[in-house]
Amino acid sequence: MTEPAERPAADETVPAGVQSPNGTGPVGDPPPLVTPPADTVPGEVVLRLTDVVKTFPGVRALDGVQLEVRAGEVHCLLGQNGAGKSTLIKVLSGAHQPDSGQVEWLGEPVSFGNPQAAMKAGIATIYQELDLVEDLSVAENAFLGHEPRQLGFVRRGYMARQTREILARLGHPEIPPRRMVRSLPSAGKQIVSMARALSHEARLIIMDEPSAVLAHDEVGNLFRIIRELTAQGIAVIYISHRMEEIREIGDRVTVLKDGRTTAANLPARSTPTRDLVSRMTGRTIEYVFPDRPAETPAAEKLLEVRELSREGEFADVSLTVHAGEIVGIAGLVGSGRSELLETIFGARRASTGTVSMAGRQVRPGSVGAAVRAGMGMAPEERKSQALLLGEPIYRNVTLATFTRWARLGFTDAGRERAEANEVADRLELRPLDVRRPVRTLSGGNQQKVVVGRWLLGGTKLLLLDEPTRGVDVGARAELYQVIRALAARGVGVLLVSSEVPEVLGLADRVLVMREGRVVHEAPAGELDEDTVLDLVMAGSLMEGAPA
Amino acid sequence: MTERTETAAPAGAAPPADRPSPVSPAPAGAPVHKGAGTPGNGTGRWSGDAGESFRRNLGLVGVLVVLIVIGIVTRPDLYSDMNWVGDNIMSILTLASVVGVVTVGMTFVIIGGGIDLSVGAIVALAGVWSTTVATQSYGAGGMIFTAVVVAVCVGLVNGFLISYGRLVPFIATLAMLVAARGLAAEISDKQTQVSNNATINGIASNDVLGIPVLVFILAGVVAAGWVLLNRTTFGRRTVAVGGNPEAARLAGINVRRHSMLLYALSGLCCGIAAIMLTAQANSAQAAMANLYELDAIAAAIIGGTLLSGGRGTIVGSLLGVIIFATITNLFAINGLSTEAQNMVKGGIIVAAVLVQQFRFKSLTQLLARNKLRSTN
Amino acid sequence: MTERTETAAPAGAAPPADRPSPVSPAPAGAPVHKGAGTPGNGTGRWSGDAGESFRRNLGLVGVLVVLIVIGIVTRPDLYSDMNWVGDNIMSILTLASVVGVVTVGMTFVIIGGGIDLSVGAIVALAGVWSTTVATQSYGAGGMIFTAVVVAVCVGLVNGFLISYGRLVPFIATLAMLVAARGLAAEISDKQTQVSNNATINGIASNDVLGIPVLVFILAGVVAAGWVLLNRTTFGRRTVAVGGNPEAARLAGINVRRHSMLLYALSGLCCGIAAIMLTAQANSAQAAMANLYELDAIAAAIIGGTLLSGGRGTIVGSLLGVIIFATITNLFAINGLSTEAQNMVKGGIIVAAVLVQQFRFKSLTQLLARNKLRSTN
Amino acid sequence: TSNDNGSGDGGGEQVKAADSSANPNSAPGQKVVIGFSAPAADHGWLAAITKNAEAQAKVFSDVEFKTVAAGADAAAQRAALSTLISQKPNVIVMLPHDGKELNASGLEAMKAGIPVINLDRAFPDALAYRLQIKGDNYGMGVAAGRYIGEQMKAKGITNPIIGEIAGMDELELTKERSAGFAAELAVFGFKVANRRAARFTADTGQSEASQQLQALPKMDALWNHDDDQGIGVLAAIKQANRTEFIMVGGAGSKAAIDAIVADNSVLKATVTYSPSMASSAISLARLIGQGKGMSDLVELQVPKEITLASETITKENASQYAKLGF
Ligand SMILES: Nc1ncnc2c1ncn2[C@@H]1O[C@H](COP(=O)(O)OP(=O)(O)OP(=O)(O)O)[C@@H](O)[C@H]1O
Ligand SMILES: Nc1ncnc2c1ncn2[C@@H]1O[C@H](COP(=O)(O)OP(=O)(O)OP(=O)(O)O)[C@@H](O)[C@H]1O
Ligand SMILES: [Mg+2]
Ligand SMILES: [Mg+2]
Repeated sequence: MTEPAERPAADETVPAGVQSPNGTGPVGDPPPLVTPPADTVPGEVVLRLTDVVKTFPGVRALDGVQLEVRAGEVHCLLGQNGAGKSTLIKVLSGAHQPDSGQVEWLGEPVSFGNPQAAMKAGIATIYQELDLVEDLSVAENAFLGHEPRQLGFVRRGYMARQTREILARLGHPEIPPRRMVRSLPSAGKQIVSMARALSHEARLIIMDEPSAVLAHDEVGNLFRIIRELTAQGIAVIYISHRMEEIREIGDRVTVLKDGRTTAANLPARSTPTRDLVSRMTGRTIEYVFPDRPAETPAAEKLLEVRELSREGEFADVSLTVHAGEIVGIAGLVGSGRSELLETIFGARRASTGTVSMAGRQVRPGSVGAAVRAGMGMAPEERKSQALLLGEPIYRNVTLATFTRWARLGFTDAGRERAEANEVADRLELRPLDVRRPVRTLSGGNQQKVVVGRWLLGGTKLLLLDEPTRGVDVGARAELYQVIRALAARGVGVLLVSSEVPEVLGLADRVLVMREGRVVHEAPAGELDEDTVLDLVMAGSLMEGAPA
Repeated sequence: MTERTETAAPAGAAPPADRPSPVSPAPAGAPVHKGAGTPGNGTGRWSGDAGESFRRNLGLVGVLVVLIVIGIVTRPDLYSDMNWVGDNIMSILTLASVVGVVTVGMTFVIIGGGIDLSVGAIVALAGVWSTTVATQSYGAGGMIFTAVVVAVCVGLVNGFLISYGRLVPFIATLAMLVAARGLAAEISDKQTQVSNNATINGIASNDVLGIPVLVFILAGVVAAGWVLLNRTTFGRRTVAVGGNPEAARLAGINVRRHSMLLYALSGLCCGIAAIMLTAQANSAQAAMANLYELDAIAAAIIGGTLLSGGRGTIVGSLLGVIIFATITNLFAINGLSTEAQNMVKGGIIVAAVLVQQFRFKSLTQLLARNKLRSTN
Repeated sequence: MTERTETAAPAGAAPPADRPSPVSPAPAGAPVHKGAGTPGNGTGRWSGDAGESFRRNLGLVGVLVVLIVIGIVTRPDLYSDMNWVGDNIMSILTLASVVGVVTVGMTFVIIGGGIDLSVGAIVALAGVWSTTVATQSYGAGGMIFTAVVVAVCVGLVNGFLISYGRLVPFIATLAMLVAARGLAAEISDKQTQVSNNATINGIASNDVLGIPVLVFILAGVVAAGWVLLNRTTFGRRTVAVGGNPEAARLAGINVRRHSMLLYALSGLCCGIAAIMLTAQANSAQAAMANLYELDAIAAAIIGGTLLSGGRGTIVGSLLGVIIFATITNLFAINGLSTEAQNMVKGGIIVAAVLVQQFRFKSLTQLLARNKLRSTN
Repeated sequence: TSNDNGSGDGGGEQVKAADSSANPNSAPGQKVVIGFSAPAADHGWLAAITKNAEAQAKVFSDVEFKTVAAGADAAAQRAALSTLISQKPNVIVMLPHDGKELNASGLEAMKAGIPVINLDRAFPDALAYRLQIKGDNYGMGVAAGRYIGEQMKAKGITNPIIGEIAGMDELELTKERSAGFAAELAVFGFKVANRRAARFTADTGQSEASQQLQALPKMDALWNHDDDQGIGVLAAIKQANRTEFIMVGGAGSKAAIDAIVADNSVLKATVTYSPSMASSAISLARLIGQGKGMSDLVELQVPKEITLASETITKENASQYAKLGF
């Protein structure tokens, strides 16, 4: 697969003379970045799965999956949380071995014993969970496992150059290849994951919810790259819960439900959403936002934030949330929204400014005080910030509230399970058994657990940071209903989301943040997507706006 | 470690997917590394809280049985005398009692994401302080009070340095180890201080219903530790703080205060252990309880506590301690030389852990196969 | 170096860039727990590769300077003699040399997500094996060969048990500690075995250009370790294996084999250290290198290596070892009693770490303030 | 101590042969089961204790020797002793980790009717033992102090700089040795200028000595408590090229005696603390078990306390002591 071809790169941003090194042994003169697969005819089937089964003890994650992917196409995988999408791609990438069924790659039956084998065969994967090493540099992460080397020494300069080229191609020439990945925002990390996939000579690139952590403009950039790849005959498997993305970039769609293929090779652009959703869920769900109450009564002020600042993060933010009101914050990734939320919640200490709940100032820098004042927060990163992965679901759901049911310091496990069960029902958690460890849930269901935590007990104000990231269509609608219902009961909600339609659709009032400052505030009804995007996009990920 | 997962999901209770998620921090197929890769990382837990740890502990009991059988086989003469056997069991439990108490505290600290290298030093300091002439003049009550207060205070200092001074637990407690032994040597003037208090000494020499008082104390501490860990908010917080401190913090738990308390709790256990050890030795000395930290940590880990925090059981730790005591006893009754003893001991430790794993592995496979068959 | 180019990069282009990511695993404000919470986690990280560790190491150098100043102040009589000062520096470095070599190996193991409690025992076993009458008859070459081969083999056994036997590193290497010391006692028949080989003994007594050979060896091992960690695929993969084993596995790294090799590497360092220590003591004995594991781990951690893996520097570890040696030297030249020494030592360790942290905190705040001012 | 005495069963030279013509007590008598317990040997002296005991027991056809290794600390030894007691030997010989800590075990055995012989580390309670044989730690310090004092006086040094490398500092015996040393030096009006504590091993002896040599750029005399760690101390002295002082050792190992005889190092003398006491203990245990007395004494029974004198070995008298080197 190493024969260099003469085909010019499809995009001008790709500088000539770059290659994807194969990691072993010294590398010669660099050929073009992605070697077009010489023996692949566009449209030819490169990958075919027949009746693939993968069981985890007690769960059939894959239960007879059929899939057919052609060279040069973007093949979308759709399915609810837990349908088996991630498991499927792990089988493809050699991270899991199927129990039965056949995988045909380039016409040959194959079985990948480990990720290395799949990579060698030309399958590169961007996993759903960021799979980077925080203390390695961008370049080292991109080339992890197949570093260009000479006698065991890493060819650092060469590797940095390669990485810079790939990053440039990805539209992010400003990310320094030698910067520690630890210091990148999550969007930057996603770019590095993509760079890693592109550093291989891949004929199939699998992307598991790559857009979940990307801001709006970044998604556009991602699509540009995908188009460029497919133009070279590379196949892409694309997983996302966002229907509009699938419409925009997808060619064909395969739908999974409960580990089975329920529909294969539907045309991505023309299949009606209702059809897709009903194949995913077995029922029809309107992908809409709940109605706003006709007239917001002049409710009491619940949260009042005055001139809150944190050095280097955000400055002079003032906002109020009334009881029963949903306030959305729109902004680019890195605009300081998460920090703002965490500061309001007491998880960070403000440099100046005050936070009050129901007229009483909340002790700064104390999460406990915030919780006692009636706040609850669903943080952005579920794994590192929210979940006890090894603990059962119910204990995760009741993490913030178990003391309420305790007597004299003794916990009441029965009560906790009952409460958690109720939440699980409301959020359609799958599977429903609340004694399972959270780690065995699919990504979207884990997110439901995080949100569910604050549906218990006397939360008066909910701070939600990207609450629907990785959540499927059905559950998303469900979550919207839950949030709205909470508001109707008088709970105030402060919502951060990178999906502008979500902010506009769900919130009553919208604040737009840029570079740590609120630049605009208006009732949601008075804004449309384009206006918000204009306000928001005054710069790019790493550079910020020209001052 | 995927293999030791979900074995006997209690008869159809849960429809469990019992596998450690491949995206879990201790991933399938990755070597059991960084102390995290505990066996049985998987699951089974939703078959009831204690599912997996129960099976682990069963494995440890199996190891214990094997050790006893070896004892019987190698010294049939001794084991044929039932009186001797009863005595021997008590002697093993007594040997385990002091380290056992320390291990309970250590288990809490480790589950809470920390480590306490200073336990042996705290025992020595508390023991020495409670046997100074001045303290002894206050009688047994004064001695016990002193030991406990000294030990808890040292624990609080540890906790304070770690929680609020933000020192790495390893370094903070290592520094405390050195300092506390130094202070103990200073106080005792490097002498072995004899305890003349009959009540204290009686703790080690008296029986109740044929069971030594020391064993009762161990049982009491273990029971209290079990309740504290499994039935109280304190225990729940401990697991949360150790499992994911950031999540605990964002759920409103005062992580700093809690981890400080954990070290104080470990100190408390050391104080109790100091009295027990002083009673046993009728004396205290700056070098006493040497390397108890290693014994306690090893027992906790063998018992299934994750060195990286967030998981562990009191019963497992107790079994770990008893296994170590039984090994020592086995060597003693066989009159092995210390060198041979050490070589064999290393082997036994490895074997014990491997045996457990093997058990799980094969059982898991068996069950998985059965399940598959019944599903197909 | 290259790393700092980033800081300056988009001059004025990126206003609010310098913020700690809220998703970073050790978030600002969370207590520094489970060995993870490195100070200075906050910021300044934009400055790239070596930025933070560079500043940490600077902090350690500061601590070192303070210790030396204390030495000068307390013993001006000695420090006024420049010959003596030169000698003393060499004496400190020589004192640091053996543990230093062990620490280099330990640093790799810890960065790779493991721990090796058996280093002291391996040094003892290798030392004893290489000084048996039989081995000594093969001369210096035979002795060195024996020490290295024995040590590497023991390391491989450790690695095998951990990687493929899936034992927790703490337990596997603890078992090895016990077993290897037992074997060493068996081999040496508990005697102190005198080394009669002039070449070997000369390693400790000879100088080159006024610098002891032992110091050269330390320098060589440190340099090799630095290159290995920072410039080779082996080193970079070590960081990956320790930092995120699952990611490493998915990137096609053979995580198991790699961690096995790490223990072998640690063994290799122990083999070299065994020869050095044998040369120094003109003898070897089963109890030699006692508790080197604690010294090495403590030095690595003080030097900024994360106990949970994935981060660490060779230079930091070296500085940690030198700080410990300087403390010992300081006590010796002041003739402090052992008790006082221990108490003070605990305090110094805590202070050293706190000083570093303080430095970072204030520096960070300073920088952040300046930046804001220039942006606003 | 050194590996050059590789012949046979090691400590054979410190065993009294069973020569019944010379000593009627050696004639085989009633069978005696002797239980023995000593701490895990991690240095030469302790190793020699165990070996001497074993070797001496072998000499007697009427002795059955049962060792229980006492592990790493007092608690382990206590447990080992309780299993030993339950096996009902006729006599128990033990070298406790610490006499005070194991006093209770001594009492337990005596109560069970088993005579206890305490080797080296005295029980505070007289009821806890039948016989106590020990070396004289304080006396060792005194002997070392006296030798150094006299040498200094002979050299006419009025204000000598004296170093001391002690053994494990947390042990009471170390304290006693240092106390004896300081007391005797005071008689001459001298005092210790720098004291470091090693851990009875050569490598710690080396590192402590190397630091002490740094602290005392000029030195007149050095006492090192233990000849085993002395190997390292001597190595450090050689590595530092220092010769201006005299050194006295402790315990009396073979290597030390050889070095004194060779007279090519700073080591000029060593004060004894001989592990041969273990051989004596076994012989006496047998006599106690058989109810015999010591043949040279008039008493019908073995006495209750025996304290060995600490002697000073120098080049002049080394030949007499060669046999006692371990
Ligand atoms: N332009 C930039 N250059 C470099 N680093 C940046 C830039 N923008 C943001 N960051 C870093 O990324 C971190 C993450 O920002 P964060 O994601 O919290 O902002 P946000 O508004 O909450 O975005 P999100 O939509 O992801 O929630 C910031 O703390 C900052 O350190
Ligand atoms: N390692 C594992 N052990 C046990 N069960 C697992 C494991 N991995 C996945 N599962 C289960 O397999 C099913 C499929 O999970 P998968 O992660 O493939 O879902 P998904 O379609 O990717 O969902 P999402 O959209 O939420 O990411 C789920 O029920 C999940 O709980
Ligand atoms: Mg998924
Ligand atoms: Mg954010």
